[in-house]
Amino acid sequence: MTVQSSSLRRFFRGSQVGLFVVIGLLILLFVIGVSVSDRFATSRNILNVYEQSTGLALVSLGQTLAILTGGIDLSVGSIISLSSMLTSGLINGNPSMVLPVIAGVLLIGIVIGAINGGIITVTGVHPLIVTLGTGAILQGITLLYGLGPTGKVPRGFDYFAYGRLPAGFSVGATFALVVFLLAAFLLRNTRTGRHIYAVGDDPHAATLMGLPTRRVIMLVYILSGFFASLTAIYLVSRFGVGQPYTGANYTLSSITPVVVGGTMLAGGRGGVLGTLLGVYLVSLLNNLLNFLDVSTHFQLVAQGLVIIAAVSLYVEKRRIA
Amino acid sequence: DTYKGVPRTFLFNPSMDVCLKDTAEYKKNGPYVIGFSNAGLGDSWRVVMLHSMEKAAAEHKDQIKQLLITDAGHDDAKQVSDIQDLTSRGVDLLIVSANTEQAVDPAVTRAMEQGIPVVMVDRRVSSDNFVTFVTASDAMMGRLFAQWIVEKLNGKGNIVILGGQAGSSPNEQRVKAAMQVLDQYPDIKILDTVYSDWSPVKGKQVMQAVIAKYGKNINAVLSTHGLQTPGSIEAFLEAGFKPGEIPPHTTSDVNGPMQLALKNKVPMLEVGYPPAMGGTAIQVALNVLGGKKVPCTYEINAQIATTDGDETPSIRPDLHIKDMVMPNAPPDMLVTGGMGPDYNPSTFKIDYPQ
Amino acid sequence: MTMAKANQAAPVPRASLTARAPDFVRSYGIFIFLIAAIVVTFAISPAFLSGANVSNMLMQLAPLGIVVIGQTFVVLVRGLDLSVASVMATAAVIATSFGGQNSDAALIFLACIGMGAATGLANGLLVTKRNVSPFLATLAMMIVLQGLRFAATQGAPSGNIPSLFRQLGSATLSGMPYNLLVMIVVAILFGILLHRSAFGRRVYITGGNPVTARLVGIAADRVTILCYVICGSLAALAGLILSGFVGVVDNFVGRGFELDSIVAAVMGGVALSGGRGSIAGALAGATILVVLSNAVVMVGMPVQLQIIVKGLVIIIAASLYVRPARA
Amino acid sequence: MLSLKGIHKSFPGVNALTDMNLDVRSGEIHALVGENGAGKSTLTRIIAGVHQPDSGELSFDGRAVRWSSPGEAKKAGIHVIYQEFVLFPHLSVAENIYIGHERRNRLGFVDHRRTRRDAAELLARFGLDMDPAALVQDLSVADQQMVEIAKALVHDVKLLILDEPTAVISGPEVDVLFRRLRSLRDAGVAIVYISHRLEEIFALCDRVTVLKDGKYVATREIGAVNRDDLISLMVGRSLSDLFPPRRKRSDEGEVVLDVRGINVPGRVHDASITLRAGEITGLAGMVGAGRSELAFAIFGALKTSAGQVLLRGRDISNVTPARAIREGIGLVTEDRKGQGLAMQLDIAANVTASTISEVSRFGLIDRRREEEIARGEIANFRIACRGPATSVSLMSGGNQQKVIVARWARTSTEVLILDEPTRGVDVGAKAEIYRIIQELADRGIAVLMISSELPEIVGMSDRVVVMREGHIVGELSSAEISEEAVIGLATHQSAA
Ligand SMILES: Nc1ncnc2c1ncn2[C@@H]1O[C@H](COP(=O)(O)OP(=O)(O)OP(=O)(O)O)[C@@H](O)[C@H]1O
Ligand SMILES: Nc1ncnc2c1ncn2[C@@H]1O[C@H](COP(=O)(O)OP(=O)(O)OP(=O)(O)O)[C@@H](O)[C@H]1O
Ligand SMILES: [Mg+2]
Ligand SMILES: [Mg+2]
Repeated sequence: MTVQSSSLRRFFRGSQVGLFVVIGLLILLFVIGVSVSDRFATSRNILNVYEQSTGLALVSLGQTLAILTGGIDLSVGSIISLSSMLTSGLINGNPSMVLPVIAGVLLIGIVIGAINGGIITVTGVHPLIVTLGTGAILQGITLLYGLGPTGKVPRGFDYFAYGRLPAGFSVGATFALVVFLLAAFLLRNTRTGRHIYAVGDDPHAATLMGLPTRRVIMLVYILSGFFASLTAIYLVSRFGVGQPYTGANYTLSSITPVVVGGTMLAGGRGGVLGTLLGVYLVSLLNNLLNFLDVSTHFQLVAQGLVIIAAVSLYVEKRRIA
Repeated sequence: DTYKGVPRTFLFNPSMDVCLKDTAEYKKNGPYVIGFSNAGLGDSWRVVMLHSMEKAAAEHKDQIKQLLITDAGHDDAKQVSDIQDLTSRGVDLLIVSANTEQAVDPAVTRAMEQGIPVVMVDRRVSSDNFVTFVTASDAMMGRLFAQWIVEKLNGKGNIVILGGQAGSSPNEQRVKAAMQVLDQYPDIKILDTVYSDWSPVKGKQVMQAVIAKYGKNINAVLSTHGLQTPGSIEAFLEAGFKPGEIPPHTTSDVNGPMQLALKNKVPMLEVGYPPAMGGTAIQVALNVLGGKKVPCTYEINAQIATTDGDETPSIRPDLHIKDMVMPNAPPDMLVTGGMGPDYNPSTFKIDYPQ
Repeated sequence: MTMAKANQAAPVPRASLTARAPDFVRSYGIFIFLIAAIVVTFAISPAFLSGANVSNMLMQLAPLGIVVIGQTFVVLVRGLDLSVASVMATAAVIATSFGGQNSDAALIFLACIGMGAATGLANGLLVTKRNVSPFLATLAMMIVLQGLRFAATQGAPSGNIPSLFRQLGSATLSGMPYNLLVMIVVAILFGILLHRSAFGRRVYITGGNPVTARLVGIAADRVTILCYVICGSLAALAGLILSGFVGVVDNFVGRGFELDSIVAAVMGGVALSGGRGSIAGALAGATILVVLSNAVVMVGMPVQLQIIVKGLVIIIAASLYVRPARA
Repeated sequence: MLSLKGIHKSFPGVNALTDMNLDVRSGEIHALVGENGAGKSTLTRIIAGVHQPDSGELSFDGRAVRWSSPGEAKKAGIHVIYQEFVLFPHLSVAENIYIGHERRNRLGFVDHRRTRRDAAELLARFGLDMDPAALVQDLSVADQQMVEIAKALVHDVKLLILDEPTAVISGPEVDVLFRRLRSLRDAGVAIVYISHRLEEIFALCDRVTVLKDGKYVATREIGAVNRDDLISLMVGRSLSDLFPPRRKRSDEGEVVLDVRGINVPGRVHDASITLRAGEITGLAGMVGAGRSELAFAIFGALKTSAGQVLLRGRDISNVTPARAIREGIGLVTEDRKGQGLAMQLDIAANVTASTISEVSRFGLIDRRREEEIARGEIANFRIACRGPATSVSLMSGGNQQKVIVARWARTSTEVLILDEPTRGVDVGAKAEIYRIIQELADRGIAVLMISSELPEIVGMSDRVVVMREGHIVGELSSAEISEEAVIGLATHQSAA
């Protein structure tokens, strides 16, 4: 038997092909960039793009996990906003508070995620609706905490966002990269990782197989909450303060790289490496559009079209009729 | 007659110290590449501001090689990236309209540290790490709105605050300044603070509910901008208020509320927040690159107008709403843009150096 | 025949009352919930049920209701449409880009519906022919449409709305808003279409099981596309009506309607997994949202609590509908 | 090993089990039989912890237990092969086999290589030629069922329950399965075996428990009952003839459908077949032979790359299903839930699904007419239900099947294709479906009946066509039909 050809076919049918789609698009954008400006391909610009990807990367990682189980987390934006307010509000310029507050805020992300997961598993309401609801609740709580930018962080807190490692690699983006690689490894090589895929593929079957379906769902929302809080800490580092609407844009934008990277919204297929490339694609596209001098209006059109183009490449053939 | 209002310095001059900045270190030979990082578009005010900037750039083609414009879509993260990208593209000077005061601060500070002068327009960053700030004052708007209402009501009455978006900086700053004034008058009661998200539609919806609840007990509406004011006036009309019965409203810039005020005899105060500051920013930018001394803050005079007979001791504008309004123009038109009579934002096109 | 007794194979015992209770809650929970919300608010603030305020709420219900009806069609075929708000804003922009004369009304109406239908068609084609997930397809369309709108108006839409639409959007006939009449007509027409017509049946079968639909000879793709077209067209109609609510356009007329309409449909028992739900339920969901946003102002709740209450209500109302899946 | 006493379980509107008793010993294969909807699967799910009984006692391995989740029952050593697949289509065969019992290395990480190796070994023991790295969604249903069975053997089970495991597999696979089950029994495992194929019960099981209407009827040593006893225990009366009496046909009907050399890439190769009016043509073959694809291709649900389909001389190749239906062709698919029914709709809507425009006037559905039709079919097919407005999702498999057959019987005026029409259907219902098929043929419809059940093929067909690996390999005339002849053609190994 031609094991080779069949594994090749599998390779192209499986989640892996997503990576090639995105890599292809990345290369395409890069070529366009190089042809329009000689400042585009400078290491300075590319390292900037790398740095700019950090926030989206962190939040999309959690989102990927939720989507892999066939769910979605629309509360990430509000979690980010609340966490960012708490981070700078509680630290309030006091260096000795930095570590305890970071730990506390991450814990809050975890607790919120657990609440999301709990409501989803107990009520059976679709995650889209549940997280939309908790997102609203959290936004309200955020505004109770403060109506405007609150608190401040000590100097040096911006190291996460702006710090550069040797050779100019951004600290935050490199951290995100490492976390992604770790997540990819764990997803592939731990039981829980495999169970995430199984639950997303068929939650009913997963329950019948005795897999800890509820625990898995709890876990992904906990992680999604955790990474949203981590994103908030990053944003406070980048902005110097927490604000009540800081995360709002991330709710929908965190989904784009996931899907562009080949993870199916239906669950069970895809992976975090695709998401990482999706994040790079989004960052590079934004950067390129800034170089292209397209009118801002057409930038929106271009973004929409790139999304459509990317996901249209994942068409699955329908067997019957 | 003697002036009976509150001290004018308090009302009209938010920054009391006059300061000038030496910009010799930024002096450079032209023609220049100037970058503009815009917070976003989305309402007509911001469009007109952008157009006034393009117009000014077109008028200085000899000195400006390129005006590079990015749009952050009201997203802090994108604006920080935009500023980095503009820096990567090698601009000589950055004009920034910050989406939020604090979030964009580190990026602006970094640009300055790299030796790129930054001129803020419309919305500044929280630190002083920029060369100068071209603005009209949110705080002043808030104070004027509040003082006028207080005086209209003789220090006693119930008001409703119709805000923009809860938590957004222009709204919060205007409301905060207004509260400083209102807090001094114990007989002024705030019935409710509601939010329109800067939308006339939402403004009308919330005001309908507020009117249903308080009816004629509402003595004035403090609206933090003109975008939502027409929704409120419409809500009063629909609730059966006759012309002359609608309580005083505040507004700014937008044609529609002024049209409504004249038609329905609504006492009104307009404090402009002129989008023409976009063009001013270009002038200031050229001054900076020419090494000239510039003021630390470049305050554009706001046009202030009231409906006839609605002047108060503190607020006696030279301008009347009936002279400002453009009766046959569309209601969403901005009357404070300074773009000339033929200007239409939808069709505006100018050959600025791109 | 000797097998006469075979039809006793499965006994049909009478359902016990306790077994019925959850069914009852599932079928009428949303209405009970709605009534409870009204009673509580009325107790706190009697002005809530004043004629004027009821009229206000009805006027606010109409545009959302019309969008929700369209959204229901899409959700029934396992989709969802995030582009409705963008369609609404575009319709409002179109409404002002003619001369503002009543004589333009027909033209405006056709242009808007055409734009909505075209957007729906694009959504539908992406979803069926390219197999793009509805969430993403409509999200991308939302962005594209916004870009086109901005490009056309430079971001500053401007102009007058014909007084006919102003009437339609904000006038009342002795307390009964005209726009509500429009919504009622739309609800009846599309209610008949969905619940009584052959097309409606095809919608339910397609949503319930697209493979079965194709195998029983239903052009499932065409049905799905039509649902998106209906949704886009109704969103455009709603945008037109909403633009008449206040005579001023802004770029974001209808902002928030995309999520609100989905939430309303789900609260009203329309299943996101497709094939289940009704227009009456969905409208009840929309009514809850409108009553809620009015009630929180009437009881004088601070804005923060308003948002929190909305979130809670969404979750609670939606959980009334969850059916345990047959194992 | 397992003992149930006085188990009650009701669902909204249905008492699925009342006062149910069951005793299963280790080292026996215990058959569970009963009509569709008798409660066999419900019982299974209670034993496995999917449902909790409303009352009654469940004891396992000598202890009274009450599972709160399937996971708990699994941990205790109960494994179930459910009536519907419990597989993850986008995971590999190997991963499916070991899901929940992942092979791990010393560091505790999943060992993919070992997973594949062990899976390959296991599959080889079954004599299955399957790539352990293949995705389950790419397998035929038969192979999927074999994966299900293989899954049961990867860990120590004390109790193994199989709910109609042979519905989608045939000949050789069944033999493999039976051999495995016997050796498990000999190793002391308790096995519960559910099937509607009575011959399997007699071939495999040691004892049999009969259920009827959710109630316990009797438990017997297998040697102490014969087929007729069992049937009368199940249906409460005897059923002498499963198959309707063969009519003598005076002449050959005219050719209605002429399929000439059609090709479905990778699945069907150069297949030709003719169907005649009034004739039942059996299409036999091992599962996976490509019969369903041939049916889909005729029906227009799969594209053909070559060949022609002629209906009374007119070319209808590559039409849509909608057109095929208009031409009077019907197709009862093998996958009830996935392809046959709109589960959330009621009987009436499902029966008329393929003729919506027929029951509507001016585009509006005539609900009264529709219900009338449904009531007629309910009576005609003896569908057990509360009425035309019963949701099909609440019905048992056999009754669901009747709804589908009823639908297509109404619309097929020329050709009716039935793909495994009695899969998962109890004897009583089977007999009725056979009677209906015969009636339809008598009306002059050309019937193509795909089946993997040899007795059914032999008992019903006027003519048998046999497929193997996508090719039509032979045809047996009425006189030549016998189980041996069919098997011979279907399994004939090519020289290579
Ligand atoms: N989750 C459920 N909700 C409602 N009714 C159910 C549920 N599960 C089973 N039933 C009903 O319980 C009865 C017994 O069903 P069950 O599936 O156990 O029958 P079965 O003996 O396995 O039939 P078959 O031979 O067709 O598989 C049927 O009337 C069925 O409709
Ligand atoms: N590669 C595949 N991917 C998805 N589905 C498949 C695949 N191969 C077969 N199927 C489906 O599985 C079912 C059974 O097909 P199978 O390969 O067993 O052939 P068959 O001879 O048609 O089967 P049967 O004997 O059950 O009628 C059919 O519905 C078929 O369409
Ligand atoms: Mg069963
Ligand atoms: Mg088959």
